[in-house]
Amino acid sequence: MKKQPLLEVRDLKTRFSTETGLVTAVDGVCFQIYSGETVGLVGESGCGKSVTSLSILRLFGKHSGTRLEGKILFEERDLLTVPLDEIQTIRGNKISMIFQDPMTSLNPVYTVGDQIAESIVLHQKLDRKQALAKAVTMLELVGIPSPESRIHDYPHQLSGGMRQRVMIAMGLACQPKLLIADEPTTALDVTIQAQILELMQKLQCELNMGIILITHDLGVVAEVCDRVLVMYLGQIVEECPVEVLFDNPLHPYTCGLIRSIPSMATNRREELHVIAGMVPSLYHVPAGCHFAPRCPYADAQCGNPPELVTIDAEHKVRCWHPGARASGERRLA
Amino acid sequence: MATQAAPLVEVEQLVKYFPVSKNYFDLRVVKAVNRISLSIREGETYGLVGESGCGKSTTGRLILRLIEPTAGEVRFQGKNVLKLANEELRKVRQDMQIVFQDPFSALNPRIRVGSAIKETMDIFEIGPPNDRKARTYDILDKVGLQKDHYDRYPHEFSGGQRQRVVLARALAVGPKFVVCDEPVSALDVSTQSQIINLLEKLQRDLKLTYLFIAHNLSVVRHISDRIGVMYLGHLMEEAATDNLFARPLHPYTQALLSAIPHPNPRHKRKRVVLSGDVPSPLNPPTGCVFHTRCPIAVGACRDTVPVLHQVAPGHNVACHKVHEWNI
Amino acid sequence: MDIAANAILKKKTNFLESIRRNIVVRRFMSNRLAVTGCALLTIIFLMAIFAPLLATQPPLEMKVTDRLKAPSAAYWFGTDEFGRDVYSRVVHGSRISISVGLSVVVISSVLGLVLGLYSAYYRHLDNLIMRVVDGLMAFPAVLLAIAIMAALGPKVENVIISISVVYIPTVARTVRSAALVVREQTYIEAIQALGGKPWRIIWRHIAPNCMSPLIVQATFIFAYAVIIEASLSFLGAGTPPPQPSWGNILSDGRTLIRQAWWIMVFPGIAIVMTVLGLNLIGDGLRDLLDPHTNKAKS
Amino acid sequence: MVKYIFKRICYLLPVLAVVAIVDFVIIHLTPGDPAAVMLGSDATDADLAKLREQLGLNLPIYVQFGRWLWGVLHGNLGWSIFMDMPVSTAIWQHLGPTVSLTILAEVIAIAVAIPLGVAAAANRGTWLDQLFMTLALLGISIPSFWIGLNFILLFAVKLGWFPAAGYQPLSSGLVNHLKYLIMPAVSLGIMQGALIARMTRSSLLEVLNENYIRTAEAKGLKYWVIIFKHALRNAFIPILTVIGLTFAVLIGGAVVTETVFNIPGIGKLVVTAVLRRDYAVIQGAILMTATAYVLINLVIDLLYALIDPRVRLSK
Repeated sequence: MKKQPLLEVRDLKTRFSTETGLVTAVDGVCFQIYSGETVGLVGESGCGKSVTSLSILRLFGKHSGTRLEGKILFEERDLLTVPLDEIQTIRGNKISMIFQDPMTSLNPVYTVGDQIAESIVLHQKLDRKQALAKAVTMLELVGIPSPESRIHDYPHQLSGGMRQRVMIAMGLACQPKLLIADEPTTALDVTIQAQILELMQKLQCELNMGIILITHDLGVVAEVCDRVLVMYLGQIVEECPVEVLFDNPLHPYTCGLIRSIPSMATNRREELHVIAGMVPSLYHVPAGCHFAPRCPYADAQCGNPPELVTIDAEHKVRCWHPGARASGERRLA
Repeated sequence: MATQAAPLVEVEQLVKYFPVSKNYFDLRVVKAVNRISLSIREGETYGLVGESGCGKSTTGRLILRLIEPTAGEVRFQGKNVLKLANEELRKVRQDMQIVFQDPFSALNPRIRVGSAIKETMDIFEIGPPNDRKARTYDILDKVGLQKDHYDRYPHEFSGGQRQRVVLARALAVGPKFVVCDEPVSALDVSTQSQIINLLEKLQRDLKLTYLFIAHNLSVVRHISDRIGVMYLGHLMEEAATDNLFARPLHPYTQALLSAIPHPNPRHKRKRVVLSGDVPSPLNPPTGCVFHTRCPIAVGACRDTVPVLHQVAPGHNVACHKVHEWNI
Repeated sequence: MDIAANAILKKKTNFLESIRRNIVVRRFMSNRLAVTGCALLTIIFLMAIFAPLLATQPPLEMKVTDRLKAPSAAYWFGTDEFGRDVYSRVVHGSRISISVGLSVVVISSVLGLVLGLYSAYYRHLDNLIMRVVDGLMAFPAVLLAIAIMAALGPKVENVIISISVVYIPTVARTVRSAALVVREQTYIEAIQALGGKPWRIIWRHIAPNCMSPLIVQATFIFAYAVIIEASLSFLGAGTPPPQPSWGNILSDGRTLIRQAWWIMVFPGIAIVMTVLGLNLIGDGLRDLLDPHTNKAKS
Repeated sequence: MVKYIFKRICYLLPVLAVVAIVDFVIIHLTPGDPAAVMLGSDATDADLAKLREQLGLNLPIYVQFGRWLWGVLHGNLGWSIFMDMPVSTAIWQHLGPTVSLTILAEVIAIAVAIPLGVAAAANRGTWLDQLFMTLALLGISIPSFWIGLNFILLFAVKLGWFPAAGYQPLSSGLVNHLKYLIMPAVSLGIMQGALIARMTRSSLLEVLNENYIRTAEAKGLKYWVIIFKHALRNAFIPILTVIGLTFAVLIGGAVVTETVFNIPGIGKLVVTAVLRRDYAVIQGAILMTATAYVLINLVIDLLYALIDPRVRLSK
């Protein structure tokens, strides 16, 4: 299905200037997103998944010392080089973003209706009354009961689940082509999370939009995503369809990650698998393969940095010994 | 499974109402915990799960008497903790410890890690003062930290290491019963498995009994022997872990288990998605508090509060419809 | 009592320890403004300590022949209407300002700390102490100080007392808000769970973590105290003349503003140098010690 | 909402009680016999006895407090011996100049400080930010009375634009009134403005770090729309608080400025009363200013409800 990708990221590098010099949070990330597809961006905290998503829309604030390199192609334009006012026409209109903590992501002093109508007025040039009417339909679309009255509510009057629905309504108000969701359900309870995930899947089919879902919960990935990118210390270490990820993970870090999570499938009697050591800080990133110091199969070759190699049609891995298995290690059921 | 030892901790009809506001005229209360009864045998890990606001953390703190309950009894080794006076209370306090969720705010940033652990020994005068430092080294080693960590400050540790220090501080006084209040929720996946394995090792080595409070069901399933499911201050269902996951009887438990994202894409199964939000504990629904969201609610559910009764060996449920629907 | 003593000692070593460690001191030194603040303040402190050596003439000696002389080689800052050397009086005046400032900082910090901590820890005390604090803060500093001076009579000690009374509530309020944040931390609940006694919780766990906002506040209070002392003396209700204080030199300068501008200008410059130095250090300390304040360079 | 107002007023009563007690206690701290101090050493015993009787000084302290408080509640602040008039009328006569001085100074301060603080925060880290904040730092480091003296030296003595001192009431024409008030108001407003500017910058910077600002940016809003529409309204709550709290600094500054510029306001009244040991006037004036401060802060608390729906809709 070699159709035109919705978004293509080529060799994205994001660096922050801190007191002790330049820190590379995202180190050469490449991937494509196709419309109608949900791609999971998975990794532990500090691996750069959120920074990658923020780099797409250049949401680093006016005075932060961040430097972006590489290319992000969207509708034949490179988002990293287009002038600021042009990217502002894309933000919330063609690409929109929702965030993790519903409690603090809505402005407490404006009603929910105003905040949704704001982007409609901005991007679709409707007047305030028409925009509010459209906001009501959006609230209905995301499943909020009695939307006509909810329009006039303030964020502090709504529960966490409701606020996340408002965030989604705000994001989809202008029918964007791509939705970036940064850990949308992490702060929610498991039953509310199920509702929100189901809602996102329903809306994706209706609007045929691409979704980048950033999460650290592999269960959520299995439920919702079609393809998965596993990130470690600023680099993509494995990319594959979601079934392949759980059937035949190749990168040692991905295997370790999957087997160290207690889940319905793991046996309660056994000890959980543990990835040795700790995630190193961004100030002293190991040379060569970033995972080498913690990898049980590391050898001399891992001293020089591996490339993201394509194993088969849709499976890429950044490792000199992909699929390495210690003898007797069984694969996940 | 733990042998039939006498229950170490017994909780009878525990109730806790919090006043909504400080002034006296406002009598509205938040019904945080409503007549919870449970018992934990020695060496057992009792998992307490439920969504946020269901009162599981409050229950944990009530058992340790960190907050005074409105009514009910907590018996530790047969003695009612709520009636104990200072000296006896101090002894019981030494046997019951707590481990908290957020490793970043569980340690005083201005005090060295070693002296924080030694401080617990100072408070309970464990052993002669001069060899408390040696004991601290021993405890540090038990939780997987080195000697030279003694003089470091908390900001020099990662989340996982800090949680080990918090554990060391709780174990420094040789407790029998430890309440773990969401000990791994704030940790990353890789450090999470390290701490869970450590908790299980310490339980075996030091014969500890855990009350493990968490909202992540997969973690609770892995570590607990028995699990209690709470909703809006009520204990809905209680059973051995395997029975609960094999045959959940209460509709809320079924919805809760079906909502857990299963890390295997081929594992598609019927999803019970609850509608609406958790009602506010300020004015909970009458009768069974779950009836407003329960797919099988009937008239009786609205009128009378279901009592937690035994439906199968070691399997209690608080639901009117259970007996004729599931068995 | 020895436990509390070594707890305080411990707190001291913790505190000195953090100063000694280089990253903290290095970061403070990298802040150019803070360093200039320190420079200004050391000049004033040296002036206060070595006043007799630095002054060219005894401050109170009147030379009627040299009345109202403009600044010259002999009289660097000129002379006032009684022929007294303004430069020497300004130098000696620094003693008053520094001593008043320091004592006000010490008194208001210690009492404010105790009031703030105990009102944050004991809820029932909180209402009582906070109402008294609100009541005291309702009085403008200068007015309250004047009233106390009028009652107690014009002595430097009374100036210190009246300015301290004005700033105890401010410190109490700062410490209370910091202590309330610390009190909600889990490590406080942990110590309570261990059955730690209140004094241990307050002095070993809450107080050390309230030091940063207190130190920053104390620096600003030192600056305000210098201004208020000068205002009081200027109004004639502060340090009694003929003892030289920047305030009463300024007050002499006011009446002779047309003939002798220098009497009014130089003590003013001394006040600004001191207060500016203290404010610079206060800002530097705030950026250093309060983690969540956002620095200029994000 | 009404409950919020009622609650704020209930907080007020104990504070006013403390104000009254502190005000009463200060005056009665005088060591020795207040009557002798007031009448001076050459007064005869008979005069002393009559004065003590008149002021009721020989009654137990709480009875004196009770009678004084009762009088205050009826607007009778006592009798001033030196001015031979009721204290309340003395205060009333001196109220005009202080009110117009403080209002003009506060207006100047806010008009300068808010834009300065917002511009500094919006251009955080640039030279503009450093420039404005150095100015604000100077502003809080220079005492207002010294600025006043320099203004007199420069504008009155050297340039002669403005009168060196004195006061013309509003009734004598606005231009004339302002001519006398410009220098004192600006010198008083500078320190006040500097305090407010620093607070505006830090509270705006804190708001700009909130998540909902990043959401607004992700919606594609322009930078200045985010600053003025989303950020400033949230930052206004702490700014209002500072304006309320620094009102005490303003009144304090007014006292000194009035002495510098010879403006017959409350400040001047208190200073002369202090030098003459006229306790009744000191007591009355200070009570009046403190009460004004408390009422102003009540008004500011009520303003919160306009800005913050969480306060307005609190049950």
